[in-house]
Amino acid sequence: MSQIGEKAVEQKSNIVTRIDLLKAWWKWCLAVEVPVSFDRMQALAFGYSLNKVLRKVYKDNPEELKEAMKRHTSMFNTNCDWGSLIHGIIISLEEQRALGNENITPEIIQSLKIGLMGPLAGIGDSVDQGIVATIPLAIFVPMALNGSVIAAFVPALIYLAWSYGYSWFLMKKGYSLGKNAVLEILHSGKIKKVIDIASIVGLFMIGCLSSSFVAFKTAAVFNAGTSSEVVLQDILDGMLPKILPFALVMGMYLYITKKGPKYLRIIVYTMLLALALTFFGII
Amino acid sequence: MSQIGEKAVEQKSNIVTRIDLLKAWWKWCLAVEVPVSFDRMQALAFGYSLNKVLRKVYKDNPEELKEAMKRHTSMFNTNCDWGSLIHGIIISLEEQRALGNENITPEIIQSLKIGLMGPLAGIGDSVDQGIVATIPLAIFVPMALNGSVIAAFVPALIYLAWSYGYSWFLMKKGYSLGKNAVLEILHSGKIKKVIDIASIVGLFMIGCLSSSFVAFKTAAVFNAGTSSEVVLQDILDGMLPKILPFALVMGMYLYITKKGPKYLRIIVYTMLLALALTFFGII
Amino acid sequence: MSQIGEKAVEQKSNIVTRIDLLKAWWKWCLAVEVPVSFDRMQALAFGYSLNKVLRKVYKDNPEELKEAMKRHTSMFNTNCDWGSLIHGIIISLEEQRALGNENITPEIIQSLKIGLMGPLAGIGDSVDQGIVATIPLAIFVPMALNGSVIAAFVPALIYLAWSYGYSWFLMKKGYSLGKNAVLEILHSGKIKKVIDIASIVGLFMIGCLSSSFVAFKTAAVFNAGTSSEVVLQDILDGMLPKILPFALVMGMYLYITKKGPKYLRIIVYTMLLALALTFFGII
Amino acid sequence: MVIKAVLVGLLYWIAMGRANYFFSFAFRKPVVLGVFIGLVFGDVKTGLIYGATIQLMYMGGIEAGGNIPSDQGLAACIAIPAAIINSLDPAASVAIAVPFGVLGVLINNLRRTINSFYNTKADSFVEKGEYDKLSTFSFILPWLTNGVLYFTPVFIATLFGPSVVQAFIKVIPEWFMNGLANAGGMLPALGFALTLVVMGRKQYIPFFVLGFFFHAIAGFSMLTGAVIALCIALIVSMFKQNEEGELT
Amino acid sequence: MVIKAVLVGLLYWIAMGRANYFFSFAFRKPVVLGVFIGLVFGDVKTGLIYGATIQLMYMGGIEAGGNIPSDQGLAACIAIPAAIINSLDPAASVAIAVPFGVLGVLINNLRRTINSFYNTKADSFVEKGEYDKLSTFSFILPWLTNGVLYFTPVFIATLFGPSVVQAFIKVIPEWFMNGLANAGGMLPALGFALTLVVMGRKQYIPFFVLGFFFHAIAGFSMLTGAVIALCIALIVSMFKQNEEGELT
Amino acid sequence: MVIKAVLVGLLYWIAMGRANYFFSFAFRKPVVLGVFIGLVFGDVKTGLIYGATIQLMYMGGIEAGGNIPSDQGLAACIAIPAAIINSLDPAASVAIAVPFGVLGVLINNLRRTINSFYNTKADSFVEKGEYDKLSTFSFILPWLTNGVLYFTPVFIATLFGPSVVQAFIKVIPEWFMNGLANAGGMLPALGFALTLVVMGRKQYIPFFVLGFFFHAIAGFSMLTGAVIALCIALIVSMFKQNEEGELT
Ligand SMILES: OC[C@H]1O[C@H](O)[C@@H](O)[C@@H](O)[C@@H]1O
Ligand SMILES: OC[C@H]1O[C@H](O)[C@@H](O)[C@@H](O)[C@@H]1O
Ligand SMILES: OC[C@H]1O[C@H](O)[C@@H](O)[C@@H](O)[C@@H]1O
Repeated sequence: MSQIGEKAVEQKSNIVTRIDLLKAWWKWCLAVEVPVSFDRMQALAFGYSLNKVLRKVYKDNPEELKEAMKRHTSMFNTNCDWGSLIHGIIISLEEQRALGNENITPEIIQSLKIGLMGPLAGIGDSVDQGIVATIPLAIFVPMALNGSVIAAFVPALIYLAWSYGYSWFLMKKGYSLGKNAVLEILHSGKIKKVIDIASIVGLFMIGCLSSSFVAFKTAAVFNAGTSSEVVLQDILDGMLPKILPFALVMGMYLYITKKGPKYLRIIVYTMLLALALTFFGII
Repeated sequence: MSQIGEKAVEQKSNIVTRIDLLKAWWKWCLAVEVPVSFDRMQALAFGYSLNKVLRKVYKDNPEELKEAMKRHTSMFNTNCDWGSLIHGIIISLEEQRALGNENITPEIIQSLKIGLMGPLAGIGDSVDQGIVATIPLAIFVPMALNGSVIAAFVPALIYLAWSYGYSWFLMKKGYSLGKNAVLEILHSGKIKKVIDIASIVGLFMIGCLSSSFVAFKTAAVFNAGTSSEVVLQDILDGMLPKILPFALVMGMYLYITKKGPKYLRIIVYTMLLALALTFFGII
Repeated sequence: MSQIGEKAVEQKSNIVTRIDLLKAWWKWCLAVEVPVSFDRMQALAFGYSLNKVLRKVYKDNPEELKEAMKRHTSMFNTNCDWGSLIHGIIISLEEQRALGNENITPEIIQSLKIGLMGPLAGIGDSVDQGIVATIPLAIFVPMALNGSVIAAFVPALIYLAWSYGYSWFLMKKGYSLGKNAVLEILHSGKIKKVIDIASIVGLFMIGCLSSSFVAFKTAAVFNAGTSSEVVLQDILDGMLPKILPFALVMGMYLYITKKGPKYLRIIVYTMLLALALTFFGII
Repeated sequence: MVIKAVLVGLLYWIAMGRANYFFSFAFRKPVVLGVFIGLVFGDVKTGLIYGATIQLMYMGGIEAGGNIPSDQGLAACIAIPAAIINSLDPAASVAIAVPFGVLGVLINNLRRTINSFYNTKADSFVEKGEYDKLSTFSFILPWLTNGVLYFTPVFIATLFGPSVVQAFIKVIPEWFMNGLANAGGMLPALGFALTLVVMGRKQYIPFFVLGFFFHAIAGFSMLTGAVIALCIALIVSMFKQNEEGELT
Repeated sequence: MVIKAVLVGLLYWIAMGRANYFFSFAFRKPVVLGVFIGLVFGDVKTGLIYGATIQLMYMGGIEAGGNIPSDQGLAACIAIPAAIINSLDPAASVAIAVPFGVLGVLINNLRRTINSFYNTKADSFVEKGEYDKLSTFSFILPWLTNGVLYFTPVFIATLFGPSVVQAFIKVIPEWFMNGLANAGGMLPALGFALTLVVMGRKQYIPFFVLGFFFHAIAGFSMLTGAVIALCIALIVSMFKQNEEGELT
Repeated sequence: MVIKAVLVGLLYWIAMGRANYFFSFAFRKPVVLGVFIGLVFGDVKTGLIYGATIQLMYMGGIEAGGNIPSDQGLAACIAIPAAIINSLDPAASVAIAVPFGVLGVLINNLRRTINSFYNTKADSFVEKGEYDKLSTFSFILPWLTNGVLYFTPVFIATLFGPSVVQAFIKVIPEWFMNGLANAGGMLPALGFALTLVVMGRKQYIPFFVLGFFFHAIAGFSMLTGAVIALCIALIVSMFKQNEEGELT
């Protein structure tokens, strides 16, 4: 399979050079966490990484370019290191699309991007932060405590070597996978299946992520300190676990669906709400 | 959507007046828990509530009337307050059916009724009993302990205001939803889907309810009190959690399927079984 | 249903006599756990049990015989007692196949065998070892402690009576079920469904069994005994529960798929790996 | 005393007879009953204190599926009169209340057993088209019949004092009481089995079984169950186009 | 003493050699073995007491998937003779039994490793159509071969006393013993991997993975797993009409 | 001192400004910052010891979804200078570090709030096709803007000593600090809601809900969630041939 893929990469139909890929990768590494916001997370960093490549790829088609730019400044978040796989895939898909392969619809690109970002965040965070960044610390910090300056730097160096090496490897891998996947999937007519699978995985993961990362609990207690104390959060937990975070996500979802993408407004409202609820001791 | 619905309610094709609805609702509030039995739970109260309405609706069709009466004296149980939604929906469905809409089959009516009763019981019990009835108690009972007679009544008054108000609101809502749903669903041909969804939800919920509310554990211990004590319930739990309640429900189900609806007999047998097993220390 | 079945058994088209069945059953009881190995578990005992029957059934068709022998010396494991049901079913299916019923494909036979072995192991182990072998012990060992030789034998006798009786009963039951199932399923065209269900159950159960019976944990601790101790297994658990056993099973699966059935080699490699990892304190 | 006993008995019937459910649900709270029992005995204040004290034991507790965790109404209607008459310490009133709170669960089981009779009757009225009788047998008769169940114990207890009642209870063998309680735990199975029959979709029984064991393993709330059920149903229904030829 | 050692060795072979599984399963219980070992040593009563005492440690414990939690047979066959000879306190016999109960697990692992050889042989007999040899290699030969494994340690231990055996065991480095035990934990993976191969339905592997992780997360019993699996399979099969064009 | 304060402020900006994420991630570790702050204050060794001591508190802890459990960089950049200047006991440096580790979480929330502005700007540049400006607003500007956020507090704290900063913090009402922290907990909801919108497949929302509540009930890791999700997706996709006529 990987042989076929490499051949495909060599085809005449290439716009993206290895240097383009390298630059996109470097910009991703440079920017990834810098423009992170509550609403779209790493969206701008993703766009920053692809900015030049997209302009090259779609240079004859400003309309398509604009659409692609929109796609790649939309909400995105993943592990910075493992996520490079997505960049590689997306760049090759956009390239194929620019070359006229109309089977590669925006929907495919979007659903793959979102379907992959969750799982790669999950595995990447565990491995990078849970293992690569942690175990060397456990080994070398005690030596640093004994005064070794070198030991103070070793965990950092291990982490750097791993992250840069692996993310660049994945970027290339993703690019060639994208080529292969495109050819293979198109031939087998399984595109819809792939979109479906990616969408389902993506949505399920957004569910897991929401449950895990949205923190919203009430602190309200009625008749506090007595034997007949009633803790509101306990009642809510008895109804539906994490009902408040769920309501929050769904509420925002419905708000956006109905009132359009007024993110700043939502952020401000949420902050005011949080301050008010905190002031009154409700959360 | 609710606008369309209200228009639909205004159509010439109405038999049920607001007064009819009000009476049905009041009878439901009056009777709901009174004729509750182990076998059919609130079935008779449901029938009592709809008795007059059904007679009015099917006044030209005694056969249909009898069928409807059978349907609505069959097993039913839900939260008294939130469950009014079901009454509203069912009344409007029966009305449409009486008016000649043959797409509204008894199966739809039955599956909606059963599909909704579980979830509404779940949410209703949590909110009504867990919140509306509990939190005011937590606040006012301490005052009552200090001698305030008024405080003794406040929780009751809050609960009453909420329950009467909300259940009447839901009754009306259900009725107009029924109208809308009927029109909409018929037009989109999604009836089968709705039945399917309602049936699946209903059956799944019956599973949850059975697991939660059927209590049946063995107390048998072999070689009790020694270090080689064997607790039978532990062995059963190790096989299949709640295996006894499950066997009981399935046993009754198969008995009814095979021997017909001999509920009184099942009740008597079960009581004798319970007494005998208790006598011999098995449960 | 069982009446139809018994008639079917009486048909002219019988090769397997009750004596054949009895012999097959006895050989199963005799051999079942003797040739058990890590790779194919009770496979040879299954083949031993069916050896004679298959030779009789396929006596005119050496090619089919060889195929059947291969099938029934492939991986198998179940509860020795309850598993007899499978033997009964398989013998009757092979008989039908030998009699020319080509609808009974090897796939059906294989998927039923594997689909049934897991659940029967689960229920059989719980009942036989959890109840039949345990409760009498709990009752009689205390008497044995007081010096009663008879009490020492009673649990064994109860277990023997149960096991021999029940497994022979299930063997016959399985044989007649096989006959019925065949006729019924063929007529209703539900063969694919049955295979599907059996395969899904089988695979799901293999998953449960793998999670339950494969033990593989790392003991590696970095910076042990200090406050910044890092337990590798905890990190792995935080990533994916039982990730090592899962990787082991999947690794072996892929190895076999790619390099063919080199079981002895896998066993040796695994043992060396286990010894090495243990030596270095990793597991 | 007879009048007082009658009045307290009626209070309990109002509280637990359940005609007008919302009202009876609100009325049966010990803190409310305390005021009225106090009124009967001419000392609202004392009744209130006893009631509120007993109430503290029954703050949470959800009655679901027709099962009551304990009968606060009976607890109050037995303990408060006894406490007023004997000028007991509030804590002592709680001690009396508890066992009757449990006993009330048995009365509720008895009630639900007796009510089955009305169901059977109802079926024959439907069959014969006697819908007025159906109505009568659906509310007023069960309400009156069950009234006996609710009125009697409290009337007797108030008249003779709870000690006599307790003595009587002691005569009944413990296994019998426990057996009835166990029967009460088992009988709800009937309602669920019946629903399965009523649903009539054999091929959907796996959803029932899944619901049962998911709940048995993970023990979530009913609302959680409903949300999961809805998700599963929506997902499944996406793939459900061609209905014919199903496994039945 | 040699005869006694031979006899006890044979008893252990009968108990754990597993020919006639049901019988050997019943026979290997320490309380039963105690009587027979007692017989060998001319003191049934004492053997019984030791056996019953050791039995108390092994009341539950399910052997599933070919794994044994501990080897009660070896525990009994080493500890009871030692106890009878030295007139030990029953509690002391338990102390001897425990480590041999663990050691027996290793012997079982060894047995299952050796048996793989017979599987490989069997394949070639099937290939050549030598079905009689297949039979021989399926039961009698493994039984005899494994007999050596079971007879030897008990024979030696009874002859020289368990202290010699224990001394021998001490010579073997601990990591080696643990390594073998760990290998025993890992090797069952092979059987399951093999089943996946045998099933041959790649597109159904997700069910395997689901089963694995559901169990890993919730830790239910095998029977519970089977019930859930059946429900899922029935639900899935409802929607499985058109097989062609599947993801493979 | 001003120069030192500037240098430490810059160190913190490098550490948490996040340009070149991998580098900043490695650099922000207290044990590393300790060496550099030590350099600034002319005592590498002491800085190292303080840094390593503070590091011990932050060994694990995963930053996921843009949330940081605590800001080790701020903790180090405030506590180490203070400790060096006052020759504190290492344990005392930890005591200073902790509250600033928490405060840093708020700065991160503030940063993510401010960054929303750049998103809005970006949209308009895309609309107008000004892709160079898009680039500028995607990295350099946010980096500089946020630099203010990171530089300022550390600069001030080093200049005036942490006690002044702590005094200032005390002026801000506690509910306000908590409110901001709570907002930080709630705001990630926006990112997820937005993804739901972006996905645009209403009929697949049940998978989101299932994922949410499975996780809420069983609390597994993200990787576990991904494995389960993939299995479900593969199973579901097996039955998904005819797309038309779906429930939307
Ligand atoms: O659980 C639903 C419903 O069941 C019964 O009817 C009663 O216990 C009610 O209080 C409850 O609301
Ligand atoms: O688990 C099924 C089965 O596995 C092995 O064959 C043995 O451990 C048996 O005792 C057990 O019944
Ligand atoms: O969780 C994925 C990803 O989310 C954010 O972008 C940051 O917290 C990263 O550290 C993390 O890897």
